[in-house]
Amino acid sequence: MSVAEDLDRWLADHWDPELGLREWRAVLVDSGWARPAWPGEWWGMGLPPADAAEAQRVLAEAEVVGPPSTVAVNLVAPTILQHGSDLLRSTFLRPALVGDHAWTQLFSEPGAGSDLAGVTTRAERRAELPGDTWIVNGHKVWNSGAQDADHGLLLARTDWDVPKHRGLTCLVVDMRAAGVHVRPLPQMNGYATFSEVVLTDVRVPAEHVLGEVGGGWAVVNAMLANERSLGAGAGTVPVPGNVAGRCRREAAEEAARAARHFSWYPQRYGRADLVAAARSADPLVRQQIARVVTLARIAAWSAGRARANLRLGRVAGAEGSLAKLMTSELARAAAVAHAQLAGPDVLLGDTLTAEILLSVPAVSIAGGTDEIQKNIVAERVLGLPKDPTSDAHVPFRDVRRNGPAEPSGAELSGAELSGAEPSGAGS
Amino acid sequence: MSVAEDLDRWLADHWDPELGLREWRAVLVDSGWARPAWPGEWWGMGLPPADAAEAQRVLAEAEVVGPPSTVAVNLVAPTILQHGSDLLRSTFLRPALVGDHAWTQLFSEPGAGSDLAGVTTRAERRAELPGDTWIVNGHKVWNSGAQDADHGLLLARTDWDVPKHRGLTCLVVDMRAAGVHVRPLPQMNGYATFSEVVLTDVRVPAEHVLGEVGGGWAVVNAMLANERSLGAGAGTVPVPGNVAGRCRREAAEEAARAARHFSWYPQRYGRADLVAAARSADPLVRQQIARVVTLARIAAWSAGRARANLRLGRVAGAEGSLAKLMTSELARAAAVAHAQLAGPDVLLGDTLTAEILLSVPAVSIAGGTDEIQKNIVAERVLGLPKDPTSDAHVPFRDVRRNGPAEPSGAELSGAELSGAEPSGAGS
Amino acid sequence: MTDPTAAEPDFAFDDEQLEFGRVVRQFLGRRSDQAEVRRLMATGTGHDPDVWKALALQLGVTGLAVPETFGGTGRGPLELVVVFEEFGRALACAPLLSTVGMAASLLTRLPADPAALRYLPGIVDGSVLGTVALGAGSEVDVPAAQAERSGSGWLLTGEATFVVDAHVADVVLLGAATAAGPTLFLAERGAAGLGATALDTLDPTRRLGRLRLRETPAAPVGEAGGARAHLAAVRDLAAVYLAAEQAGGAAFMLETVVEYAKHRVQFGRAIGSFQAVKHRCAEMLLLVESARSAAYHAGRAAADGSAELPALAALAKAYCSDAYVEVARASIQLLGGLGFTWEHPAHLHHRRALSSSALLGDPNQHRERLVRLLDGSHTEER
Amino acid sequence: MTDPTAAEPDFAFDDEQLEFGRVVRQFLGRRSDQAEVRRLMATGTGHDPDVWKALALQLGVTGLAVPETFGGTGRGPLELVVVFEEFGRALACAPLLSTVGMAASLLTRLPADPAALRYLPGIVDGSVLGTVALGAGSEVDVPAAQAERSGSGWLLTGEATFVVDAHVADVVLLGAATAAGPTLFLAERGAAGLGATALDTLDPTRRLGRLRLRETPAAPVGEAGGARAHLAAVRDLAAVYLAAEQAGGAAFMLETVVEYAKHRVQFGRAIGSFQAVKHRCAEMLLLVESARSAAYHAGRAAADGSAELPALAALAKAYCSDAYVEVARASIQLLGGLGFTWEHPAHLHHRRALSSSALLGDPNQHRERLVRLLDGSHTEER
Repeated sequence: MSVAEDLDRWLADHWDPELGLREWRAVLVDSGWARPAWPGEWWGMGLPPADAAEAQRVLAEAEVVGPPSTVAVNLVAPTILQHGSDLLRSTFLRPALVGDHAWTQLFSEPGAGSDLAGVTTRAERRAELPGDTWIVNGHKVWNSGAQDADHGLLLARTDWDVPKHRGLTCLVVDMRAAGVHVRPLPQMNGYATFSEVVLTDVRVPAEHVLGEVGGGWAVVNAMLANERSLGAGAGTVPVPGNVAGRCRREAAEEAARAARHFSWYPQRYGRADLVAAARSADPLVRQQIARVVTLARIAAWSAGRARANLRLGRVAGAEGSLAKLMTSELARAAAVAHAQLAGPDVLLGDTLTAEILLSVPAVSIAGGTDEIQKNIVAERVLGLPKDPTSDAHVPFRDVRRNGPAEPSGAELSGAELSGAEPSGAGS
Repeated sequence: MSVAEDLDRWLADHWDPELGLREWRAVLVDSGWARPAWPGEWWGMGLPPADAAEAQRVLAEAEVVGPPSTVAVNLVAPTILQHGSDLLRSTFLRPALVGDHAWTQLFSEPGAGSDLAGVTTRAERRAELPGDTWIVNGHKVWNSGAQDADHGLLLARTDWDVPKHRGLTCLVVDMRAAGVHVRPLPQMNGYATFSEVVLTDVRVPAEHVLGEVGGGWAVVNAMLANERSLGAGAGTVPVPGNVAGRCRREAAEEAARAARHFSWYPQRYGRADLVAAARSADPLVRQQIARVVTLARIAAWSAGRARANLRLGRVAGAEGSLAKLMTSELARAAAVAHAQLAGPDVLLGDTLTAEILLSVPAVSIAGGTDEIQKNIVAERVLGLPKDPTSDAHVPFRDVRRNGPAEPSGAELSGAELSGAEPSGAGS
Repeated sequence: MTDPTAAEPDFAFDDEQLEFGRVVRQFLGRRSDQAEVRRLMATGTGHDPDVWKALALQLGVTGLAVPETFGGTGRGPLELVVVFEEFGRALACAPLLSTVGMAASLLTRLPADPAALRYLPGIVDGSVLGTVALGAGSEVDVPAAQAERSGSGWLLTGEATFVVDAHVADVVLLGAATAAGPTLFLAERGAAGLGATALDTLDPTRRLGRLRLRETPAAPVGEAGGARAHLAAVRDLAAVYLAAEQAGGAAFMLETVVEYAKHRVQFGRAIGSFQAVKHRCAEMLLLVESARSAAYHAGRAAADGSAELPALAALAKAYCSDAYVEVARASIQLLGGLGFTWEHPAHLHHRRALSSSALLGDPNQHRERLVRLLDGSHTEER
Repeated sequence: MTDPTAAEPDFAFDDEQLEFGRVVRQFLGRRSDQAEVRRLMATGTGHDPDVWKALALQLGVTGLAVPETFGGTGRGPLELVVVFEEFGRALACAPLLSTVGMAASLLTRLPADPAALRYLPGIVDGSVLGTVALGAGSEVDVPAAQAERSGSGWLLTGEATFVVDAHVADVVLLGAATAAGPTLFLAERGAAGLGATALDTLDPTRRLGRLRLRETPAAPVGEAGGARAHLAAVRDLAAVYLAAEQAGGAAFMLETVVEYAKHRVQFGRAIGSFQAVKHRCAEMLLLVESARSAAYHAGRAAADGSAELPALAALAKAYCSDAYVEVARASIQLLGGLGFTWEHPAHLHHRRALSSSALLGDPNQHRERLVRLLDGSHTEER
């Protein structure tokens, strides 16, 4: 019997759009159909990827509500599954999938943006404390959803005597613990999607280390890879908009709550769709419309070419970085077009044009600046030599870095500004 | 009696436009009026700068023929006066001013362009040879006027065991000596203004060292400073175009001969004058015309602002480098305008537009690339830190460099591409 | 203007002008620091009347280009260029552009008109704020209203938008259609049927408003049918002042970023030692110094009463607009996440840059004007 | 074309197409290396007839988009995109654009016309060269001549310029005015009154000529009054092929510069380790890969007979023109003095880039066409 037939039969027996959201998700998750590619012992069914994709398709077609599209589900859960101890898996996977736990990333710091491996949040092990405990002190920024989060995935320095990438450890922090202070960090466009988080003598039990002590960089890279692969189209069952049933309605409400801080996300890409639909009699503006349409089409084609080549088993270069550079260029060009199309109305503050103009600068900073992407492209695709100076091979203690005396908020950089976004909020 | 009255009287006694050019120049040079600011013992009169400028003005107004505007007169002679031994001064100053000797710079090499202090032409002292002799071996490029030159001012490495700037020496090379091989180096625009010069076991007498052994970098910098100050308006008496008299006619012919390889020089700046005079009904082309006019006006204003501030005794930054960057930007914008103005005729090869398009690329390379200028501006004006890697403090022998095995002409870079130009050829 | 390579006299500010700039900078540093800008931009009026009074009485900023007859010092547009550059650096919230750059400029052109004597002294002593309805484009907006005779006076009906500081102006100057052609009129705050609403603007440090006139009593100013030439002249002056303000804002952002790049460490090095940062800063300096050259020389043309003023005003406004926008954009990029916060001043300059670029005509419009003036084919309004 | 974010099927060349590209590259490496390009560009005909024969007979390049009926393989435009990209890399001197990109494309559109049967087999076997007088702009040049009846035939009088390979074409196709409207005609080399002069061109690796017709006997081709649609279709195809050629030239320059930057040492380091060089190369790669995407997808539209072809041809020609010019310019800059020599291939690509950008319409014209096609307000010629 095929996977689709299996699932159809199971849905016929269990799926009821009138169930409560939490109730239904518990049924789905416990059945294994929420993550059929995961191992059977961890809320999965151990299906091969093709079968899992087929199941995904069946669920999508039937508009069955799945796990929420959150940092917890999309980023944290796969990382815990891959790197976590059985204790962490049994503690955190199910609540994430069901939607009971919200998570935030605690990676970037005021002094460590582009240079994420340079974080200086300090975690010290105190085996003498009850239950073998880590004490954490530091300052994190660009944490999306930190206000509402139950748990945070923290990148901290645990060894200062080894090179920077080797002294890092990932810890799971209880965001309600004593010493965790969350402060919203409003952006230039008036939204406060992100927070900064100050950690003062926060206690973390030793069993909440994710991965190896000193192996935090590998965990973070795995997580960022999950984030990138999401961009390539993976994801959860979409939440339908206007369909019937209590379960779907509650899921839509949940998604809307999660998206309220992210409504500007499409605008940061420049809204090329609006430019392409715009008309102008001004030949200069028409040129700009043409440029935007050109870049938008090419961006889509290049992404498609990368996907097609990947499917044909051809070695990938740094398509992600090239695509990101193209996204930046497109967003900038689109912002110019919007300003030109608006004419004097660009002077107004409460317009979609204004939101676009004030959001586009994020796209060439967040998730790795354009400058970092160019380094990656030049070194990994073109094979140009790395910068001969590097702090990657000396003990971190000896690396020059930003002083701890710097004022709060005055030394931020945006490696993590992108964070995770609810599906549908980005484009 | 004022300088002007003195000179007027002298001119009344000696100046005759019907004299032969060489004959007149000998009279002028020997009188001291050709270089009145130079010391009395070296064909000058030891006048203060203001008086010398006044004399210059008088000569210019009377359209009196002066020394030629050549590499020899504008660049080499002041350097020899400043750094040369009395032997070099007595041997070379007068023939340069009179116009008997032509000179070329032998600085850049295939492997040392932007990094001029990295030259590897080798000069070895052989005190045992007759007359205490240096033996020179190496390969120079971007030598303007080398075919016609009598002498070359050579930058060579004489000590490989000290840091790069300290092992260099300037030598005066007889371009007719055995082992000097000059080959024209045609450029992309079809002209062959420059040559490459291969030196094989060329003998240079020890007394032809200019400046100190190991002090070549200072000499070259003094010379390049002379080159830059020329750009600020110093120079010799202009050669009149259509005036009467054998002397002036011969001077004009001499200048025309010297200029024949340089007729493309104005084109490399983009000929903004032609763009400003052009008309177009196409709004896109009109925008480009406006951009060119804007950049041209601003370039002139900024240069004037720098001069005015200098006169007011205000500290100068790197105005020369900023001006050079502006010149590049203007030239590029003008080239775009010319191509747009030409329409399909840009496809033709024998047009002024074509010469502009094929000459403009020189302006952002020659005399220090745009990239080098940006380093200078950022470090000297803005005070940004230097690149932490530097080869300036280790023995040159240990510095990684381009191999000597590289083929002729295949490893050039253009620090010296500008060279000196006859006055009036540039703009 | 036909030969851009023709020699022009070298120009730089003299020591007195530079010193005046320093005085203004110090004043603004004391009275209009970043915290104060943040405070004022959230208030209703958008400026501090006490600071304005001090600027008028202590520094004489309001009377710099007003003849002594009317209480000013008659120094002229170049000194105002110095002031606007400083105001641009500080993002100072004050009715400088409207009252001094526009209203005083216009009234000063009409020394024989009773309005000059009536209002200029008040503008100079800081007690009167004014504005001119120029419209948002590069071509002046005339007529903005219809004028009809009513007894011995006139009643105006119409609407004008994007009027700088309309919400606080005591006197409003605008062009209105009459039988003799577009004529200048002056309406006082509080006149019947005159409404001024502040717009929600992209740039919270400069207020723009919409004027509505419904049979509003207004006094004719200057010759009948003469509005166009006066408004065009004020548009040129205001464009020059805006250009200077833009140059100042760009210079401030560059300095901020350079300071940051010297001290911000990533990968064990000051980020300013990376060529990507270094070269971008060098490019920004070229933009800043070029913007200054453009604004200063346009100011010189204004001070000299040069026939080139319209062309140079267009040139300067186009160049300085692009330069400020580019410098603001590049600054945010180099500041990274910090530049994207509400807390950092970068976004206020970004907002100002985008807005100033559109105000009084965008760069494309001004470049087109410049070429038309070069052509001689442009029927200028004067 | 209205929603640029709409999903399209992913596309990449299949293994067979890539392998064919490698075969062409190897062939050109053997038969058209840089020394050979230098030699040919100085000859009168500007190409090597033996190489052309080999391209036709060994590689089948001439018949790729010609149906089997006429001796071709009927593979289609996408395979030609592959070939043009390789020709662009090598700057191969050959009548590919004129004979295959234009003349064969045009005759293939008219399979029922006697001209197709008469000339296509010769084009395919390399014995006949052809061209189409399209004009130099983005809008096709019709009519290029006046046609008059003479007995049972026609005589053409007129002039067409910037005709690719006019000096060697055995057959020339052009539009001429008739009572029925602009109609396609074909004139043979050597016909009475037909003169073709080669122009002195910026790009010595591609020949352009001026055609003069003085009562030249010519045969009508296709339906009377049908010239415009056919010529516009050929213009679109030729623009796509040019775009592919531009992408290839840009890719070659980038590879050359990257190789140089890896090995050229200044200041004790490979210059490719300096961010200024590194980032510029990354920007060039983005241009090259984007140009490829544009050319490939325009080629796919041509292969599919998509209604989007005119828009995508305009898009690709505009983007690839700018990309190639920018890459050539940046390459010369990064090569320094070496890039300014006659000896280095950079300047030949610079010349080709500047010329190809203007040929068949410059980027501004194509962007305007693209927007008109988006608008639906453009009366396309078909």
